[in-house]
Amino acid sequence: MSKNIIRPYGDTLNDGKMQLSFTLPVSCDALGKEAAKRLLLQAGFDEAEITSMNDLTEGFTHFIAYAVTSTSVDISKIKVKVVETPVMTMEETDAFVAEHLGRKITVVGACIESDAHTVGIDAIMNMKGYNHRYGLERYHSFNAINMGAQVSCEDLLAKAREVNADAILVSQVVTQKNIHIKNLTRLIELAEAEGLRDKMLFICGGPRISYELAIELGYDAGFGIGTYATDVASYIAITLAKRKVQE
Amino acid sequence: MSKNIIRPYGDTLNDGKMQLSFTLPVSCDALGKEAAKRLLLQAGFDEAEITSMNDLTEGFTHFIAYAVTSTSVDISKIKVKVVETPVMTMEETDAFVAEHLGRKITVVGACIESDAHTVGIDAIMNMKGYNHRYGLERYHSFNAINMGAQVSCEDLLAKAREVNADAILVSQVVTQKNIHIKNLTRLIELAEAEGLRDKMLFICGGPRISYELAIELGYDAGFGIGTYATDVASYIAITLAKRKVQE
Amino acid sequence: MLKLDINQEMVSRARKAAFQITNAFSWLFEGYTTVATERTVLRLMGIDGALKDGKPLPNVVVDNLVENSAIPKGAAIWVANAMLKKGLTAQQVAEEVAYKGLELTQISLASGEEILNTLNPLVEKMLDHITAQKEKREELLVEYKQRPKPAIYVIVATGNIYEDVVQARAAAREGADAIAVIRSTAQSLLDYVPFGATTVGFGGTFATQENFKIMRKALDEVAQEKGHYIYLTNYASGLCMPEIAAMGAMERLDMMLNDAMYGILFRDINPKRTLLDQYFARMINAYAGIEIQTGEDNYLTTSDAVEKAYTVTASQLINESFAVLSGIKPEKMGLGHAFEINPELENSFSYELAHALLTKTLFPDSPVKYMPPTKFAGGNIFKTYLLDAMFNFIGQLTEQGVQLLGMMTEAIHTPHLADRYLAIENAQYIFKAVKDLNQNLCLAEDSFINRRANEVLAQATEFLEKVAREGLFSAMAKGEFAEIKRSENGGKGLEGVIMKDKDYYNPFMESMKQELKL
Amino acid sequence: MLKLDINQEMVSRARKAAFQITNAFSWLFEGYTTVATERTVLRLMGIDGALKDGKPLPNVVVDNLVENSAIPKGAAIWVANAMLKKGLTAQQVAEEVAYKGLELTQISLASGEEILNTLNPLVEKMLDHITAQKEKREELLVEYKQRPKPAIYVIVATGNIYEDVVQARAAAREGADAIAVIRSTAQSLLDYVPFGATTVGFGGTFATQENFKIMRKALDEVAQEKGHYIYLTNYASGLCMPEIAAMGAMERLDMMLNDAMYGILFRDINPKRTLLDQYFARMINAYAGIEIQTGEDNYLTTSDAVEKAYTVTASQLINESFAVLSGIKPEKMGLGHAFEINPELENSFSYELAHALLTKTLFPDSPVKYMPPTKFAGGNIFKTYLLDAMFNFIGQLTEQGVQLLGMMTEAIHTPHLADRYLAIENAQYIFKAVKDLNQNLCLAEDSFINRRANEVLAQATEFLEKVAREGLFSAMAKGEFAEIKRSENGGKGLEGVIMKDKDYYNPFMESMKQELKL
Ligand code: B12
Ligand code: B12
Ligand SMILES: Cc1ncc(COP(=O)(O)O)c(C=O)c1O
Ligand SMILES: Cc1ncc(COP(=O)(O)O)c(C=O)c1O
Repeated sequence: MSKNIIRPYGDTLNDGKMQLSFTLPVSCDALGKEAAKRLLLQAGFDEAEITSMNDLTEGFTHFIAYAVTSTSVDISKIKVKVVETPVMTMEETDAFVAEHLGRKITVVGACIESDAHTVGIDAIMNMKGYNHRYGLERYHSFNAINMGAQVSCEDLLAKAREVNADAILVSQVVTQKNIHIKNLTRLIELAEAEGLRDKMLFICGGPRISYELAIELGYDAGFGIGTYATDVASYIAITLAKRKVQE
Repeated sequence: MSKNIIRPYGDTLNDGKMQLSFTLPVSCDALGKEAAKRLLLQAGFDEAEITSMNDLTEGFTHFIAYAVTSTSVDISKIKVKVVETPVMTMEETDAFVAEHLGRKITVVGACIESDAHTVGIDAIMNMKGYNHRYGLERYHSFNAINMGAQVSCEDLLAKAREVNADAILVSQVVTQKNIHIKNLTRLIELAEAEGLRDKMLFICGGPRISYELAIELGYDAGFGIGTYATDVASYIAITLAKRKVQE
Repeated sequence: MLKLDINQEMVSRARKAAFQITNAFSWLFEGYTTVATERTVLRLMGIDGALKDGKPLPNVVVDNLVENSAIPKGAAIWVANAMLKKGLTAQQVAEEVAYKGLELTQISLASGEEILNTLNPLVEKMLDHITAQKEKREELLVEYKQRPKPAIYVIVATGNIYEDVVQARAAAREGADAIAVIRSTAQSLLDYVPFGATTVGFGGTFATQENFKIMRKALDEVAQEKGHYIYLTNYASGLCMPEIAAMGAMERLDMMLNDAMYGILFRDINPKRTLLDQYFARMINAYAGIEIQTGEDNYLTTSDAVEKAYTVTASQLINESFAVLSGIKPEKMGLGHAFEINPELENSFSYELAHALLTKTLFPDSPVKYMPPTKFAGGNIFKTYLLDAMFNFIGQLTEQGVQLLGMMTEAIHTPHLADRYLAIENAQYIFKAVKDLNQNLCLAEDSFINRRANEVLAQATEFLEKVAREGLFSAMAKGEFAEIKRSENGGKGLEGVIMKDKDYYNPFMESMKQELKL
Repeated sequence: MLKLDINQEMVSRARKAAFQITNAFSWLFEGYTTVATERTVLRLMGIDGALKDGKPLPNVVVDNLVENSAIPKGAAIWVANAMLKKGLTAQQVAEEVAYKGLELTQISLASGEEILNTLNPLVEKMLDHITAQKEKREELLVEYKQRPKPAIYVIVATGNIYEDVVQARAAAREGADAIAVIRSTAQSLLDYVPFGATTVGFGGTFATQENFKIMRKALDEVAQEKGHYIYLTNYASGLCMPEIAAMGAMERLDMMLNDAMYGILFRDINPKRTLLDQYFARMINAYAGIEIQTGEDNYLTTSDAVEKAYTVTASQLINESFAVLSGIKPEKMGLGHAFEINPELENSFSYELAHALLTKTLFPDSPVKYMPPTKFAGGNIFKTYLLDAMFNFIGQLTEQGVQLLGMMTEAIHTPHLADRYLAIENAQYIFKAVKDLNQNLCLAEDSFINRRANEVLAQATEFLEKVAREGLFSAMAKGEFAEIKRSENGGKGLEGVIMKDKDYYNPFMESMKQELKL
């Protein structure tokens, strides 16, 4: 097997071992166990071994299993979409903006629609920041407006238009039933309808957001778990500078 | 979907949610994460979400994921092979044997070849038993000979022949690299070669043994986790009684 | 026994300051009512149901009265008047308003005595019903086996009441003592309570009276089979605090999330509105024998649990003091506390033990509601499972009242069926393993734990005294609580705060006050 | 500080009984040697390598001497004699025996002095090498950062030394302080040590000198990068105890599983053979500065950990006493103890705490090796992960010397790479969380924990006194240890026990005794 084609590793290269757990609406007995095993075999696993089953009552049983997958991945074929701009410190970004844009960048941020999880967007925007990295409010080169929680798409866009924003920062934390996808899509559609889409950068973030997903949804960039203001600020500054050059 | 066709249940019927974890020989970064996700998609999962990745160093990364399987199982089609004889108490077994066989049953037990895990076979055979269920040594109707650990197949068969055993009880606990399969197969092949196979019941047990596996390997029965002497004693007594009638 | 040696003088000072803070609001409680309070009165009078578009009849009636500037007298008078004059039931009156354009203020007002005579039997009937529910609970609690300490409390949150039922029953069978049905995202901010059984919620299931009823019935069945009472919890919180409290009282909920300040700080609800609503909501809870549970955990999900530990203590004391004003007894005050210390901190366990002991020491009779790690729960379910184990350890070691079990998938999704099972297994193992450990131990002399507890108490006392000097509203306006600024006349729901007329009348509040000796 | 109040008189009685038991064996140690001991001497003289069929040259030579009834003089004399007379190195002598049919006993014996003169430089060279290895370890331990308490100890067991290396290095980088390479199933019962790098083992990897070397090098590299010494462990246990000890000494292993009675009880090795082999093996370990680790955990994997807790204490005291006879210092005695209490037991944590404190109290200077839950580890990896967390908690709380981390997959397979990572994460979190908790606590007066520890001690004392009266061998024959009967002349390897001639000579044992002041 080529070095690029990889499989899971339990304790021997390419042994394909994986751990699984799941619940089935079956009885906690030999039949249930067999059903769990069959499910794994049907899903393409070999050597499926149910190591534990627990009766969840009400007709459900929880299974823990180890099994061998025959699937492999060719990593040489993977091109991940990631933010490609380098990450600068706050001071570097401030200097960069002064040099390349010569003005302050205005960003409007919010946690939209029903979502009230502001800790994430605050981590990016508030003075205090997150894990000892300051937020955008402390940047000399940024004029950061944080609208807070449960802001409707309409209000966010109105504010962005009002202050002539360079970028919109949207946070979405609740993802149950893909509500984040719905909300983020709605924002972009409204922005397009209002002719705002190309006037500013649209950036989203949250624990289940990836750059790739953001691009798919029509955003310019997306940021996930563990993002700091430095990541976002650098991205915005460099991207705006590039666009300025292109214009 | 028919009621018999079941899928995993996260928090909604048939939502197909499963938890997985596995290690890949990849870096702990966006590329590694994408490789992990692709592996799951390739294995037929949808909505694969990597919730955690940890650097195991030396070029490996551990992933924890949730994903949706589209596989389902038709439980109406499952027929599990299980021991079909009813389970009797020690007293019932003793009475049953007295009535139907009119003699003591002789069994020889051992943990074979390199395996030294005697706790399991002792649980079945020793006077004291397991979890407050007495072992075969305490049965009036059994003459139980426990040869202990690391007994070679040859020695076990020789002893069984010597005492004219009704049944052989083999325990196999170590399963790494399927050594249990090898050992159990070797025993059966030797028994066949020696013409002993049909002279007695061959029964195996251990935490990774199932009735089904035992049958596959050519045994009369197999017992897994949580077996008590009552299970084995009832099985042996009833099966021998049936055979006696047939003769 | 692990026993803190706490500065008793400091305790007195802190309680005194909290008392000062809460007792400064008699002008508010005496002079004002809210639309939610009035809707509650209507519900208690028997008005229920909703328009096709979902607007509940209590809202229809109250809105009508608001439009006609008639609400300062209280909704009860107008509806009773219409009942009297038109020979209708309260429900029929509401329906006439809703569907037939009946204008309550167009009907000339009967005498006070006549109105009282109409109201009294209604009030009596409802209070009897609530009392009967309370007594039923008390009977079952005697009949069934004792609630353990801590009680195992888990949430269900599928959005669909019928899925919730399956999951709640499973949890109860697995060993849960209490089930909380988490509300749908942002229900706090709805100025009405949705109607009927619901199957679509986000991150939770709507709190509706019908949903309460369905769940109560499902749990009573399991309780009977197991001979073990299953507590049911929901949220009397947000813009409909007293309405939900009333619904809970009618449907025999046993506990209610009900915090005096949560709505203000964490939901940006107007401060006056919130204080008024909690005042009546808590009275209803007190009357119905419902255990309230406060939301101090929220301080720690946004701020650092070590740095801001004192805000929890301060809030507990304020919550206690407000609860007393509404007639709640200490044994029904489930004050909140949470295990949110950064696991990267050295000696995180000792810090947490200090905080948990402090809460127990300050409120020895309160069934403290102890909340699990959430902030530092990450996508590594194994690690989170460990944090939950340490949380369970401290819960048992300090004998908290209610252990809201952590879920290993806290950072991922609302709990799956199996997550709850594993959480219960975790708690049951740890509780059993360290069952009587406390009796084996004592605190070493001059221990860090004791010093830390006294330090937090001192910080809380100082903070409370400052707030007492400034006044609660001005302290909030300055952002002294939870680093969030809330102004007296800002926030949602201010328009629902109404200055009472001199002849304002709320028959339920009057009766309850009497009963509760307030 | 958690401090037991232990009956000191009982402690003295127990130690005295253990001393009596072990001191009864001077007849054995003075009068007998074993084939393994003689092979060890040959290895120390520099003989290595194996025949094509795998039979090691030390075995070839010793077997030859056995056949010729020449072994009672000790193998050293014969080989030295051949070297002298034929002008060969020790290795060349062995090769001639192996391949050219050289019969050592056919060569006439030189004078004692001549033989000594031949042996002395060889002995000196090897002892210098071992001392150099010891000094190298000591230097690195000074240079690198301090070993924590408990040290994190994990096993690798793939069967393939090269996979083991990857996994051991990963573990070391993740935070392990010590790596044990578990031996292949049943290596204990091989009466020879396999040769060379091996890639096929079951449930573990063969202990060979080459494997030791490969792993030592791999770990030294990581250690240097991290500035953190990584201890390497293997098993000087079974039928080749002293040989493996010698190999460990040569290759700078740092710890050795090495129990005085394990082989007898749990491997059915002849009692005399085992005691003789452990005597020399431990002397080598003592000389090389290797920390021994005993196997008391084995008592609890077969018997109940509460009922038979005293057998652990009794075995620890016997192991201690035998270790003293071989010159091992308390700080190198890693006596064993294990967390094997049934998790279904109420207050399992308090029981375990009592037992762990007892071990620490009895052996305050010993780097106690604390073993994880294995028996009650089931296929539910989440539950097992919790047991491991409680085990880690007690390990830190009682400051055990070495924490052999539990694996959540204990009941399923030998550890996967990720299992080890998660185990280390578990330990690191718990260790940090309860780091100084012990300083905060004390035991309550007349606590269950204190009573329990004294109870176990009393049972152990009684048991030891009984064994002292009967003699160890007769107690074993009656099944008084681990409920297993072992007779003095039963078990494997009896044929390898040899009565010494008057002119028997073991140059290494002599030098070591002198150095160790025995
Ligand atoms: C704190 C918290 C709360 C607090 C929120 C307080 C506040 N002011 O934000 C309170 C208690 C109010 C709360 C309430 C609820 N919560 Co909540 N909550 C959490 C919790 C514990 C932590 C979230 C958090 O603060 N993380 C820390 C921050 C720093 O991380 P972050 O948000 O990921 O942000 C980082 C990145 O994602 C990124 N980022 C985020 N946004 C943006 C935006 C941009 C532009 C950029 C560039 C980057 C970026 O940068 C940040 C810094 O690195 C999580 C569980 C968990 N451990 O994750 C549940 C969780 C998010 N909540 C959940 C739910 C369901 C709710 C409720 C709906 C429950 C209910 N029914 O009542 C309510 C309602 C809230 C609402 N209307 O939205 C669920 C969501 C489930 C799902 N996947 O859909 C979770 C996962 C818990 C669970 N398992 O059930 N919650
Ligand atoms: C105790 C134990 C030991 C003890 C054994 C003591 C003894 N006298 O038996 C000691 C310490 C000696 C030991 C040593 C080793 N062990 Co071990 N050991 C275990 C442990 C912790 C428990 C096993 C046990 O006793 N279970 C309790 C009994 C009652 O359960 P049971 O065996 O399943 O038996 C029940 C049923 O299966 C059934 N049954 C069993 N046999 C039979 C037979 C019949 C006829 C019937 C009807 C029923 C039946 O009935 C029983 C009662 O219900 C397991 C881990 C675990 N938690 O499972 C590891 C484990 C089995 N050991 C393991 C290994 C690798 C070893 C070693 C090889 C390690 C080494 N390299 O040194 C050695 C060598 C032993 C050898 N040569 O075989 C691995 C096996 C991995 C694998 N799947 O291949 C395990 C899983 C640990 C691990 N994760 O690495 N071990
Ligand atoms: C007191 C209180 N009320 C309500 C809630 C629930 O949130 P929401 O306001 O979205 O219903 C919480 C959650 O922590 C709470 O603590
Ligand atoms: C002292 C000792 N030696 C050796 C072993 C390993 O087993 P084996 O004898 O199969 O090598 C153990 C395992 O627990 C042990 O405790």
